[in-house]
Amino acid sequence: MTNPETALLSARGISKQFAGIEVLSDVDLDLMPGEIHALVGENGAGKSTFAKILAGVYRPTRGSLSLNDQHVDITSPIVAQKLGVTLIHQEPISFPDLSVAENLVLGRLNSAPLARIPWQKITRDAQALMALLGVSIDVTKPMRGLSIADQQMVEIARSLASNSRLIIMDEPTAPLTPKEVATLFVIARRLRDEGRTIIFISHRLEEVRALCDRVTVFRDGHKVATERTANLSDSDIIRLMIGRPLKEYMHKQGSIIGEVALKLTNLTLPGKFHDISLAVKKGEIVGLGGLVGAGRTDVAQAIFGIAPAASGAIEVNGKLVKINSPTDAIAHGLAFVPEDRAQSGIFRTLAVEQNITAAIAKRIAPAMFISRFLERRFAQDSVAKLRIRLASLRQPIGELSGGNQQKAILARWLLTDPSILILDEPTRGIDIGVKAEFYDMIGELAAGGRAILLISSELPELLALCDRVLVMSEGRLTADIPRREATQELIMQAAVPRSTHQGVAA
Amino acid sequence: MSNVENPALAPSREVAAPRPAWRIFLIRPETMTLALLILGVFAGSQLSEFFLDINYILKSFTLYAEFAIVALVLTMVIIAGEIDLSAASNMALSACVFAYAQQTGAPLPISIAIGLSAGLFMGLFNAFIIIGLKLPSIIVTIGTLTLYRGLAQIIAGDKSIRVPESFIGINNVFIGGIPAPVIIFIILSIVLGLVLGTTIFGRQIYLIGTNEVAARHAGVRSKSIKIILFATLGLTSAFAGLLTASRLGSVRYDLGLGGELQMVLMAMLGGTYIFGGRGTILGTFLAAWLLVIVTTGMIVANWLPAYQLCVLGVLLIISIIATNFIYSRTER
Amino acid sequence: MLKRNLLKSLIGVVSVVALTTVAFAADPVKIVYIGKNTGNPYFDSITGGFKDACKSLGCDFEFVAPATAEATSQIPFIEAQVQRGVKVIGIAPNSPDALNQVFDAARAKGILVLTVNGDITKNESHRDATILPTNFDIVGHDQVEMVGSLIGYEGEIAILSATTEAPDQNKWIVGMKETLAKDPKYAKMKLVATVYGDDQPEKSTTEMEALLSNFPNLKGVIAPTTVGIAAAAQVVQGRKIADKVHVTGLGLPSEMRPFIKDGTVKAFQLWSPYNEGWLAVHFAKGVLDGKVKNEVGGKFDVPNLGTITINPGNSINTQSALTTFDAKNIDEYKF
Amino acid sequence: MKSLGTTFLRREAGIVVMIVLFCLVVGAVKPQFLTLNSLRIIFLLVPLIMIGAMGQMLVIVARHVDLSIGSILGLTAMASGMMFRFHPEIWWQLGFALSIGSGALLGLFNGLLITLFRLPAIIVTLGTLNLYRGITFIMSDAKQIDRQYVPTALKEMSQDSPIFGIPWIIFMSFGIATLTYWFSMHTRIGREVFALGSNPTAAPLRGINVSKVTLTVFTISGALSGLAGIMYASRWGFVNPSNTGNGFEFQVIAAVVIGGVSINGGLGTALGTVLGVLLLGCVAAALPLLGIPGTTQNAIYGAVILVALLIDRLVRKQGQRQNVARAAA
Repeated sequence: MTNPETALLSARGISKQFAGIEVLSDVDLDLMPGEIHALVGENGAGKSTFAKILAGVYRPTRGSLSLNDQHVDITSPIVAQKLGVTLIHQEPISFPDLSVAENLVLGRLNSAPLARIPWQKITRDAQALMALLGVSIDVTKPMRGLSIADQQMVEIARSLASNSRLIIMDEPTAPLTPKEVATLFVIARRLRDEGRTIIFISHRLEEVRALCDRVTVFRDGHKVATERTANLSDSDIIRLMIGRPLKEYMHKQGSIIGEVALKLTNLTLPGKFHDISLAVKKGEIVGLGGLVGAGRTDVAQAIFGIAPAASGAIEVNGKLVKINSPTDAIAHGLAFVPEDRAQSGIFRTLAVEQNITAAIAKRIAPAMFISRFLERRFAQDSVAKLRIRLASLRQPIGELSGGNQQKAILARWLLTDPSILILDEPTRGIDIGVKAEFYDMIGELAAGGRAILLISSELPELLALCDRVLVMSEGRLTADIPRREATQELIMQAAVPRSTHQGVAA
Repeated sequence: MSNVENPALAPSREVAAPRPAWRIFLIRPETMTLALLILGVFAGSQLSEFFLDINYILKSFTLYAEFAIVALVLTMVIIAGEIDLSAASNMALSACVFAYAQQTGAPLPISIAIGLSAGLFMGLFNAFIIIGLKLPSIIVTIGTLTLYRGLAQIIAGDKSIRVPESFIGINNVFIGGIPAPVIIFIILSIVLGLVLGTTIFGRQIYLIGTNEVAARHAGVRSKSIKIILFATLGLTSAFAGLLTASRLGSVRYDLGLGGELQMVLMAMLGGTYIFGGRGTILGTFLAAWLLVIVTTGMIVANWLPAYQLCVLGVLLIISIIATNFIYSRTER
Repeated sequence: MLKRNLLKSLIGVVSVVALTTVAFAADPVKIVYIGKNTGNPYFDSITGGFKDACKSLGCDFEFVAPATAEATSQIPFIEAQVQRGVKVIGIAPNSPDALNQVFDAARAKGILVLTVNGDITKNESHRDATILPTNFDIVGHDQVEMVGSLIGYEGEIAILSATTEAPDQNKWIVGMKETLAKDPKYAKMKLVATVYGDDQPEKSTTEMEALLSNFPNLKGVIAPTTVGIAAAAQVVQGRKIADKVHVTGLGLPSEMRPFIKDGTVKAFQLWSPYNEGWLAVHFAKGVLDGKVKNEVGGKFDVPNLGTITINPGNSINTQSALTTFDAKNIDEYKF
Repeated sequence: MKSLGTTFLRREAGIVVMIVLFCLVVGAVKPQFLTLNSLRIIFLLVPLIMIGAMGQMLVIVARHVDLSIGSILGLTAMASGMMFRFHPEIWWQLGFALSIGSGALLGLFNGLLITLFRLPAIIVTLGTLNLYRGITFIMSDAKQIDRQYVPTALKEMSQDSPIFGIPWIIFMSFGIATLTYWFSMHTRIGREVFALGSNPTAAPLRGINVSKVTLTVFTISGALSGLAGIMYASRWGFVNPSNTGNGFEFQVIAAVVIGGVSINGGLGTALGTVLGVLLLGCVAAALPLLGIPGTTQNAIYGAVILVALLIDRLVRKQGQRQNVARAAA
């Protein structure tokens, strides 16, 4: 199939652990010169981690890399750059105040610190690169004014300028228009023909099919297959991606589904999501599936008042409400467990009990003064109920494991006794054992009459828990699948962007 | 970058034994402050035989009590993740406005009200620029520091404005042998200590300073709280300005000049974390005494003021290095 | 509160130690002089006088000063000196009124408070006496006479003063204006402007430049402040117009020497700061020993200075007229 | 300039317009403001601030701030002054080496505290502001260095030169501005300063040695403050432990911020800073001419800093809006 002695880069047994959780296990992969190689897989399957290891952003816990049969240690992005490996990030990083031309060369200038920089030449080269890419970007203008697509192009130009042998593109087409995508493909093919290797990470299977020579499928941190693209059909790839057997998470008991608790009508925030209309009933768990960046989190944040929608209506228990801040949302009985725990969830250095009681100011301090007794009792009850493992309630929450931190956040919101609960990727970065506990809890909460909106990228999770699964793609709802009919294939097909509904995220 | 693989997850330590209580107690910035305070008292007594006299120390404290009072509120502002360097200028401008008002014939209570409102207004002005326009507080308050002082200079010119006799001498009022400004400082310490340590308002200040995004998610009205803090700081600064006016019997534009350093120093020395989220009123309370002890000790030993400048500068740097170090050690 | 208890108990322990180790000898009289701020060359000379006098009379002397000259910066130093048990505080006050209360407290403890080289105008009751270099009532006249002699008693003149509210300077400026208005000798001299350089070299320089721009026919400038006269002289030197514009005023020989030498400034005036210190100590020692009565009209002898009279307002002057410095005598003065 | 677009120049043009308008208005009231002599006054007012501003510009571009420059100026001026006084036999030109060298060391010390302990620059330099001032007092025994000790040749530099009689220090300040322009636009490390300030998290990913760049800007700021120190001795002919350099930082920061240097880092030009300095110089020279008391100067500086901040904020917002507009198109 492949010719091992000609491999540009060989990975052997690459594994990566974060906080004791293995997110990548024993990946072997050979990348050939002059090929475009697709990495596909669900969110969290490990493809981005793998790419970052190649680019020196992360260091593998185990395993080795060799470049042209020479063992290499890619310890930092700078080393990677020197070895000719460039990672183009999903969201381009740049120096917004500097000109495009400078962004192309900065960090690669090998001249003496005080030697004159040959701007004329650099500008000319940059212009030539842009001409090569077929984009009309004024290289003397600062990056700040550029669209995401143009910034992406600059990133690609940068990798060309550094004469990289291996260019890793992490979902490069997500923000691009079809025309820009076409340009990108032309360029990618030309680079391949020059003998460079390109790793192409994408969720868009038709793009993978159109562009890539080979495809490697990741699932749950493992490489499950590497095949010529031509040998696989779309449904083959999807099957490989989600191929794990459906585990017995079927915790959702038939709870009594009641009145509509949360109803959205034509909720729109330009650039993020459009015309979102949905309803969640009491006792119902509604799943919201889709790919990262599809706008699911933005909808959740709009409902909760963190970044309110520009237009559209929100009804809670049949009443039209105005939610401009989380405080309003909480007052209406909403709760929101955010996706990014470290950034928007925990108070890292504060005690667990303070974290748990953060949202129930009035209940722990009935007369303005915090009652230590009440605080401790609420925290203790929650710890017992959710089986949070800790050494002491006074421990900083940063000392707990991810799963227990997440339980504490959930506990915080349960204490507010919400009627509507929005969970955004509640089981991300959590051990498999704790996950099961979470599923039980979510089921119980619904059984208790709460309306639950569950955002998840894990298909089995959605299938196991939800009464209905809504799917978003590029800012719009693309499917509403009842529990009986829901399959992973169906969800995935609705989630994968089609060129037919382009133009929303761009 | 994709957030799928979050490297910031903490290692699982929940099974580890909790730290012994004595370590939690000992490895705290406040303990360091207390130790320095004891050391300072000892060093002072060695430097000069005139130093160890409770009345003298209390009297000396009145000279710094105004800054110390403001430093208490400043501590809360810093814990909330902001800073205000304009407080000392605010003191001067409020005092000048007050003195100007009573000079133009306004009755004393009205003048006091005008002076206090001026301070409150300045605090709100800071809050408006910092929170309303989302500009960094540190550079904004460097601007207002210059502006407020400059306005005071315009109002008062280079002359000192007398304040009425009935208003003079708060520092000569003794309650139980303790000068009134010291009493005010102690009472305010207790009140603010309670507010910060036991009320939901105080708790929310810590939440904001630790993680403002998470605090907003948890329904904390972070903007309102910060505005309240800046306004309180403004009002307190004005109050401190009036105290100074009462102590001096006259007001000049250079009242409290350079006080911002002393205030920041008190907060930092007390273990308030410059990046917010940590610190206590007790720490600042102890640090205020420490600063007075150190300065007074040097002055009464007839040390050149040069050495005081050096010691203050070095203390500031050491205190942030030490607090950063202690906090990084105890975070996990 | 806990802190206070702790402090008390500590004091108990430490003071026992202190008392047993420190043996008190028969105390010489302690005299302190508190300057406006450190690094001010003017006070080096005054301090010299204090030092020498204390040496000859067997007193202890200390000079202290805050780092900056703002109104309140001297207060901790005064308090500290009271605590140290000094008998005499000499001070160049930074504020005419902000120090009243501390002065009262010090005097209540029997400390003799003397303002030296500057008084607390309108608050004289808060100090015991003031030592001034000369009778400030005549400074205005002398300065006008000086500039008149330089410009031939004819033409436009201007004043470059310190701050708008500097009490001494303002007193002198009033004197200058009165002299110009009343004395026919100066009738052809016209005062065109009074500007303030805030005793900062930069500010004084821009003000001087502005004077020259605004009044092209300016013939003379009086700068009755040491910073101002030096700045003004430097502007004239830089523009090379010493033959057209005559700068004079009050300056320190040490600062003005180069300008005298190169002819930028023909002459200027001052008094002897040294004698202020010298006189202050002799007066204070005399009062403490009961030999001198601190009352108006009282007289006492001071070595090198002769008989000194206490003027109204308990004001004591070291000399009757200003000393004029010029190319001939400048090298005789070492301050 | 090729590497930078016209967007950067708009800000500078704005300051030029402000300077011209200001001069015309003042000139209308006081015609003598529009003379060659005024020009000389203004240009003699600004050299120290200009040199300090060049260093501060780099520091602020790198998203830091250096409050200790006034104290560094005082200390380095005192160091040279003491050399002149106690070792008059030493070649006086060495004063430049002494001041610049000691300034660089003090700046380096700031930088080391900031990078080694990861401390905020504003607090560190607030501390060293006091520390350096204290050291100045101690080493000088609180004694001023009088005019007679400062070499005449050094003082002459502020008065004259063979070139149209334009004083040397004016040439020097513009020379430093040109060098800073060169450094910031045409050298690798200069551009890395801008990159660091523009996106501190991206800088290490892009192969920029953050510590090295930080140390460099603080050392430059210190060295330039040292140069300003010896020039203080030249310009004013004396060195005072208390006054020399006091408040220098506020004038410099005001000038830099007016000059369009963004306090959020990454943005700023030497030309803009020069213009900011000149605008301040015009204001400072015009106030006494107009008879406006010097007491208003502080308030004007403060207001100007705030206004400059607001403009900066507006410029940024507009940049973002353009970005969004393009992305939506």
